[in-house]
Amino acid sequence: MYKIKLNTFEGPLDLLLFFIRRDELDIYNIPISKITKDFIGYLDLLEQLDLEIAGDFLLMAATLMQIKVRMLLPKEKNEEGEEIDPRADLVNALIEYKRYKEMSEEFSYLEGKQRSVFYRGNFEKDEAETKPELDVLLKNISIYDLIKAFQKAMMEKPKEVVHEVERLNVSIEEQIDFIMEKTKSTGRINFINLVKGMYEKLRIIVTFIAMLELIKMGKIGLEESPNFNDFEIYAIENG
Amino acid sequence: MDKIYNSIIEALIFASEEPIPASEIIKGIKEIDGEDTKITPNDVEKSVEELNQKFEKEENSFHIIKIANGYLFATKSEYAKYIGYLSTEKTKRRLSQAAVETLAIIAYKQPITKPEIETIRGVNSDYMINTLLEKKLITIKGRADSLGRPLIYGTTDEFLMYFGLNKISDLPKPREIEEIMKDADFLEQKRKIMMNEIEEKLEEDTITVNTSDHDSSIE
Amino acid sequence: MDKIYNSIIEALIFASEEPIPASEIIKGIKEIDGEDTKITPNDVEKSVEELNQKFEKEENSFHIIKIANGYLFATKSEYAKYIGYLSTEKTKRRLSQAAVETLAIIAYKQPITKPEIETIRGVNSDYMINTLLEKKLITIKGRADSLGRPLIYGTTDEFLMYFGLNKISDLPKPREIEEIMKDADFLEQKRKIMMNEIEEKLEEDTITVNTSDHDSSIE
Repeated sequence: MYKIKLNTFEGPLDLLLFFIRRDELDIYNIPISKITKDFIGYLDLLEQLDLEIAGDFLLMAATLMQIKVRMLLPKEKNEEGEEIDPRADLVNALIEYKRYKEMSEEFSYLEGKQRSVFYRGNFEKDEAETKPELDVLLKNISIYDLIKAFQKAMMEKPKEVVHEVERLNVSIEEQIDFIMEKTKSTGRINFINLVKGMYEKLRIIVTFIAMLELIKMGKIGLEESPNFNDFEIYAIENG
Repeated sequence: MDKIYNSIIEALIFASEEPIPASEIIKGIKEIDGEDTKITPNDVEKSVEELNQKFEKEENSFHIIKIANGYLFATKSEYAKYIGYLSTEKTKRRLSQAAVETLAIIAYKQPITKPEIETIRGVNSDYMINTLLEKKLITIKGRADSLGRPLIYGTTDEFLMYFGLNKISDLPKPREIEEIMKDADFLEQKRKIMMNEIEEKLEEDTITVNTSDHDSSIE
Repeated sequence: MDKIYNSIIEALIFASEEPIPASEIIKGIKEIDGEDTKITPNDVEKSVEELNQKFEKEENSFHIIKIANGYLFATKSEYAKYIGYLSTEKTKRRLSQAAVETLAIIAYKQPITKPEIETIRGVNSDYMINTLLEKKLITIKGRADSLGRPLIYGTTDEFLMYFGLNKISDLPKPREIEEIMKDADFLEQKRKIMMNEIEEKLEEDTITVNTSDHDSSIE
C-alpha cells in the first residue's frame, strides 16, 4: 500500500520545485532539459489517467520548451553586454514562489496554535447602565462590504411595497416641503384647505403624517380652528 | 475532587456560548479525563463557589452566576457604567450595517432620490440619509424633475477618499465580483471532478489516497 | 495611575466581544470619569501586565492577549481539549494549503492585485481570492493605477484574529532568499518520499511515461 497525495501540487511552479528538491538540483543552474522531460512526463501521466490538464501547466510546458530552445541558440546580451541566461525569469519566479510557500507553513503553524485559544462565549448577563445612543459610525467598512450590501439590497428589494409607492408618488419628505411652503407663503392655513385637491386618501394620510412630523420637529404649531372639525397650521419662527 | 478542576470548570464556563449546566461540564471533563473521573454536580457547585470567593478576594471585575439553565460569567454591576459605553459602541457598529446598505445604493445608483432609495430598501431612510449627509459621505446634488421635485443625492469626494478611490467609476462593478465568483465556481467544480477521477483511478489501481493532512480543508 | 483602574480595565476587556484597543479603553474611562482623567496607553499596557501576572499567580484558566490591535480575554491553550469537546466554534475547518499560500502572498505583498498574485503562484487564483473575501480574511482596498485598473487586495482585522497576530508587522519575517536555498530541510523533503513511492508503484503497474520526444539532453 502506498500513500500519496495527488493534489499536493498547487501549480506548475510547485511541481518544478518538487523536481528540484527531489533531485537536489541547483536552482540557479537548472538542467532545463531534464526538468522539462520530468515536467512533461508528469503531464503525460495525468493524461494517461484521463485527467484534464490545467492551462497553467500547459503554459509552463511551453515556457520550458522555449527556454530549452533558447539555451541552444547564441546567448542574448543585455545593455551592459552581459549574457542573459534564458532561465533567469523562471529561476526568479521559482525562488519568489518558494519563499511564500515556506511562509505559508508558518501561517499554518500559527493557525493551528490559534485553534487552541477560545474567547469568552456569552455576554448576555453583563450589566450596562447607559442606553446606547443612536449615532451611526462607519467602522471598518470596505468597498467589498459596499458591493455586498448593494447586491443584497437589490436582491431583497421588496416588490409589493414598491407598487404602492410608485402609484402614489408621494413621500413624507415631499409633503413636509409642501406644508412648509404653504405655511410660509400664506402664514396660516387650515388643514382642510391644505389637503384640498388631494384625491387619493393615502396622499392625505401622508400629508397628515408629515404635519405630525413637523410638529415634532417644532417647525409648525397647531391651533383650533373656528371651523368645526378643522385646525389651523402656522409656521414657527426659528423652528 | 482535585483542585485542578476549578480551572477547567472556569475555562468551560468562560468559553461556553450558552449558560452551561453542571451536567455538560461533567460530560466534558469525563470525555477527556476518562469515564471513571470522580466528579458530581455537587463538586461543580463547590468549585464555582470557590472560584467566586477567589474573584471576590482578588477584586476581579467578574464572577460566575447561576441561572436556571446553567453557569455563566458576568461582569459585576459596579462596572455597569463603563460597560454601557461599550454597548453604545456595539450598537453603533450594528447600525452601521444599515448605513452601508444605504450608502451602497446611493453609490451605485446615483443620482438617486429618497423615494427611489426607500423603494429599494423597503424602509424609511430619513435617518440614514441624514447621518450620511452629516458624515459628508453623500450630498444633495439638486432636485429631480419628477412630481414633487424630490432631492437627489450622490456621493462626495470624502466618500472616494474613505474607500481609497480616485473617481466614482473606480467602484468595483457588482458584475466584476460576480464574474470572479462564477469563474471560481466553475474552476472548483472542474477541480472536484478531476480529483474524483484521480481517486477513482487510483482506487482501481489499489493505491490508497492519503489526504490526511488535507481532509479537513475546505478548498 | 490609580490602582482602581486595573479592575475597570479588566471589566472593559472582559465585556468586549472584540479586541478592544487601548484608545477605546481610555475613551471609555474618560467618558465616565471625566476628560481630565490621567491615563495613557502605557498605563493601560502596564495594567494589563499586572492583571496577567495576577491571572498567572491565581491559576486562572484565561488571560489577556494582544490581538488585532487590541486586548482580548482568551483561554490558555492547556484547556483547549476540554473546551474543544463542548464547543462548536473551533471545530471549523482549517484553511487549505492553497488558501494559506494565497493569503501569505497577500499579507506580505499588500496592497496587491490579482494578476500579481497569479504571477507569483503561477495559477489562476479567482477561487482562492473569492474564498478569502468571503471569510473576511482579505478585502478590496481600492484600484491600482496600472493598466486595466485592477482591484487591489489587503488583509483585515479578522486575518490578524485568525492567526493570533496583534499587527501586520508581527508577521513572521520571510527569510532571505539565500537562506532558503541553503536549507536542506525544506518541505519538499516529505513529498520526495511520497512521490518516489507513487512512481515506483506506477512503474510496477507498467504505466509507461512517454518522454521519447524530450530526452535529448543539452546540459
